[in-house]
Amino acid sequence: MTLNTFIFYFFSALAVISALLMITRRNVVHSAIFLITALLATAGIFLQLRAEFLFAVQIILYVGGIMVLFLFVIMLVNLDVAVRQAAFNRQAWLAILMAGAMMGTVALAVWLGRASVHLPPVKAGALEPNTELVGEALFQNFMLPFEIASVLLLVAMIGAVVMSKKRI
Amino acid sequence: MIDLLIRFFAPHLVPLIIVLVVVLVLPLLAGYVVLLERKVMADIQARLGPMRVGPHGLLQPIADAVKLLLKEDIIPENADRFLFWIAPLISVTAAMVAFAGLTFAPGKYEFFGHLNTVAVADLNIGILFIVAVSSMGIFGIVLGGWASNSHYSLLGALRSSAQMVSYETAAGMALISGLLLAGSLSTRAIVEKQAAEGVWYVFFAPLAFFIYMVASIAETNRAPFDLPEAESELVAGYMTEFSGFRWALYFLAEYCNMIVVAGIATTVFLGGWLRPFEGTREADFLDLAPTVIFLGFAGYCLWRVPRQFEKIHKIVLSIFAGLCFVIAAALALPVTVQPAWKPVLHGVFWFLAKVVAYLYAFMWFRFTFPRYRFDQLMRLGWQWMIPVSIVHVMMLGLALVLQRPPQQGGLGWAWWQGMLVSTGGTLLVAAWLGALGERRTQRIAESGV
Amino acid sequence: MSDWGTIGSGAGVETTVLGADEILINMGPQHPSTHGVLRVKLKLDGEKIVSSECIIGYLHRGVEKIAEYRTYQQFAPYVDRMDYVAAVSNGLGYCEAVEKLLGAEAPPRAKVVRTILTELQRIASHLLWLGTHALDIGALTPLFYCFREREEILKIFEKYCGARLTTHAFRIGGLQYETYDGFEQDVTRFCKDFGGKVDEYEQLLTGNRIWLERTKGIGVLTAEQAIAIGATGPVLRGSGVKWDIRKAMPYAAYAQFEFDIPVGKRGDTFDRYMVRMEEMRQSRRICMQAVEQIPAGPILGKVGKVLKPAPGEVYHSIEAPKGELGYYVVSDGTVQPYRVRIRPPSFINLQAFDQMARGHLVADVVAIIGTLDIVLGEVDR
Amino acid sequence: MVPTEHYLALSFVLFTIGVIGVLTRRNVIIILMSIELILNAVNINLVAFSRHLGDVGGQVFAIFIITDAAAEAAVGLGIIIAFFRNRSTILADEMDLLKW
Repeated sequence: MTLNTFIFYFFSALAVISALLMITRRNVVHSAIFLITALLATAGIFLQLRAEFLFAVQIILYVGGIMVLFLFVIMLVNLDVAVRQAAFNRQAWLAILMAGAMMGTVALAVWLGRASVHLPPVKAGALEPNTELVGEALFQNFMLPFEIASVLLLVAMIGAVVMSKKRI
Repeated sequence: MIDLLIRFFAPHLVPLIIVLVVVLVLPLLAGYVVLLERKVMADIQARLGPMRVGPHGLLQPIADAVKLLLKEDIIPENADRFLFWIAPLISVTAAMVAFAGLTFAPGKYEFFGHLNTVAVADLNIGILFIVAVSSMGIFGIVLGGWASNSHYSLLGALRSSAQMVSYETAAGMALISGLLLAGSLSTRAIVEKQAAEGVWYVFFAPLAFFIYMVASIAETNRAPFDLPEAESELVAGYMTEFSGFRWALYFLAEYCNMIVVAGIATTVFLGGWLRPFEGTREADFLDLAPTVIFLGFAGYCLWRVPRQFEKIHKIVLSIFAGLCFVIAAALALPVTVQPAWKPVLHGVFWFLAKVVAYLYAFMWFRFTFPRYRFDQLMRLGWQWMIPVSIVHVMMLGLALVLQRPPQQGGLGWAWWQGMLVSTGGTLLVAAWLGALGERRTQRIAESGV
Repeated sequence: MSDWGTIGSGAGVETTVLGADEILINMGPQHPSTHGVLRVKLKLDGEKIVSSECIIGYLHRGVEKIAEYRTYQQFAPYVDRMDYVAAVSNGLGYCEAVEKLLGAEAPPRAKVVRTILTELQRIASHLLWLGTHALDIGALTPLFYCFREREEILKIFEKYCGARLTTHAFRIGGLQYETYDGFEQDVTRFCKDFGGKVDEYEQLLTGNRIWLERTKGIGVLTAEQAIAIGATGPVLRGSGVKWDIRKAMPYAAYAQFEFDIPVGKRGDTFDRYMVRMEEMRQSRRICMQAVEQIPAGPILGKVGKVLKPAPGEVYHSIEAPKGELGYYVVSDGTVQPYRVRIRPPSFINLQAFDQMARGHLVADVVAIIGTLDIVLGEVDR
Repeated sequence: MVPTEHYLALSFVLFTIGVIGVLTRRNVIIILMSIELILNAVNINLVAFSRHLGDVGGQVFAIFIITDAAAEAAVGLGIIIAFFRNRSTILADEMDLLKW
């Protein structure tokens, strides 16, 4: 029971609990807060997996960028009435049932086929200088996807701006 | 059981101690930075500043802290209690956790069987970690404004977070220029690279330092950009509804952010713990500078002691004088006896000296510049600061390529030639952007708003 | 000439129903930067001001009605309470108006001393304007510099007539008190280093990019609009109209001294700022000249204790720091005036607020109120 | 060393919670947030396998997923704002008109 495994179980428990709380809260801002805690917990797990660069990117991009965007929109779309309305739609129970069934079949399939998967033994400490390695990979063998991603972001920016302008 | 605990915590004991030191010293340091700011403000405005609490107002921060603790803590009616309680906490934790990445002094020291640097943690993603954690501070502000359930606090909160988000990009780009030179993210490695180079990066990329300073002022909501709480109808922006200790937390968060931002600037641009002219032997007399400064403080305090009116002021002032003497002695010891401790003490002194100098520039701007209007502030951020900082990164890349030795495809230029190219190119683009902006405002003025 | 009709009518908030997303917000009457109890109703489209309306009257004390039940001497202290920032020039205007009504004339010594005190009061009023105007726009330091100089002037007033703010320095027919010995030295000492001080303020503000961006092109008032509204003083001169009562209809001892009238070009906040700064320098120049030429002689004309002017009316106006301050005094032969109508420059300059504020952002309202330099005591009377 | 199966289990649970969130909630913003959660669960998987196989490709792909999530969130919120301005509602089951 080293510190390392303790961290993993702590963060995964935190992530699951806050994810559950996120989808059950009536107040939208509270669920946004719990999503932020879930994302921070996953960032902790990335750290535990020795992926520091991803830890930083997750916090800067996901939590510092996207969630701020979410909070801005929640505050602009300041609907107090939403809090009093029913949070779950009519087919809530049916949806949970269906989701449970789907997840059950996937879990069953993985459980049955676990013998056939031959995962090579874990190579310890293979990704030590994490940031340098990620940087090299990103700019050497993943050059094309990197450019496509930047074009994607550009398109998304323009789309978001055009859509939320009052008078185009 | 005990040795299990010790074995379990052994590798992390020194960082824990440093965390304790940082978390305890920070509020005190922030308090005295507030006093320094009020004294400098008074000096610039031809008046005296706080003189009543303690000699020359030296006990003012303690008085402020006690007052804020005892003040009534009002929660606005049907405000969101959970958010109202957690928002200041997010702000303060974000500001304090950001200290983990900073390195205060050189070298590694062996304690409890583990090598530790003089920093909370020797992260190899130092600067990235600090930027990431301090960008969490935005949530404290946004949620604070939302939770206080008043239209104007929400408006103030949205404005200050929009400002922080947009100036973070410019600050990030300016930092990238610094990191391009250093080639590593870890704060310790950056300063060691500057020591090896013998030249601080502020001389390599002065424009990046300038952009970073302006962006960091805007990011901490201060000086000419402290618009959200200064707007006529926004009164105190997101902080309006907070009172007592909660407000003190926001206040502490703002000053910790200032110290963090100053720490980053010192590490990346002003050569962290390096003494000016670290390499050259002739400038070794500078080693005595810390002791001389503190002896000066102590002398001045002693000289003022007889002039104090109340007896208690005399006692407090002499205690301060004694404190300065002790520090002066501590700093003088290594210069003469040269134990292993010298780098740590002197390193921390020079680091704090540069941080205080940087904060002095913050205060100086605050009292001499009027305030930007919000749209001018955003226009400056997006249409001038960010493009110029991106162009500077490109120009610096070009300069670094030119500085490479000929066999690696460069022209083997010296560092200052590279600096001239990068600064000159960026200034050209900046001037062109400025002229573009000027012409645009002209057109708007003519066509009538 | 643009259509005169529309210029005046814009003041009221259109009674039409608010546009889809326009909101109506209230600034004042208790507000950090409305220079007193002024309430401004702003109709906003997002951040831009669609139209605005100034609600005044919170400081109305019915000064003009009181005048009908006071003798001419008894009403003099009330006049100081109107524009409490420039009490001395209020007193000068009233005393000269009544002297005109009586047909009496203040002795030359009194005239010169009156001119010196009025010019010092103009500097003090402009200093207070500069301090608060810069503070509203965010520059914290000029306020303390301005108040340091203003303190010197108030000390001179206190030595001369015992009061700093509402001085009641003059009497109908001349002066009450002889100038204290050392008056000339104090004034010369103040004037000597004041020139450098004005340059110090300019150093802080005029070259400052942020100050230029916050004031250039803000609150533009063209010359025609200014004339149509009847704006006077620095607001009128800022729009390029060269009109100053001290030159046009010289009173007191202004004819003896030469000074020039600063005039702006575009009529925006920056031009009015430059006009007022230049006016401070000119006032200093007048004081320097006047202090050397104080003639000897009596300080009070032959006016007698009981003032019973012949029935008739008179209108006399002077150049107060805010603009043309006029007194229309009607006497019915008794000791009490039948009617004293006061033309308050701030009240009339305030009418320009709606035109100036249209299209600007809410943050500029603060700058526009500052540049109009209004004092609510004078607006509400 | 935590075995990789635990990470898979964790991401599986988070994925399920995300799907349930998408299907049951009425407020479109919560649905968007649940999609963010699903993308996040996928990221955990990727990084776990990247550490397991010692190949940095997994982490790089996780970064691409984060950029994609950012783009998707920006456009999604843009749609919500546009929709809210016209219909002043953000409840999924009230968006039942194909053309208004």
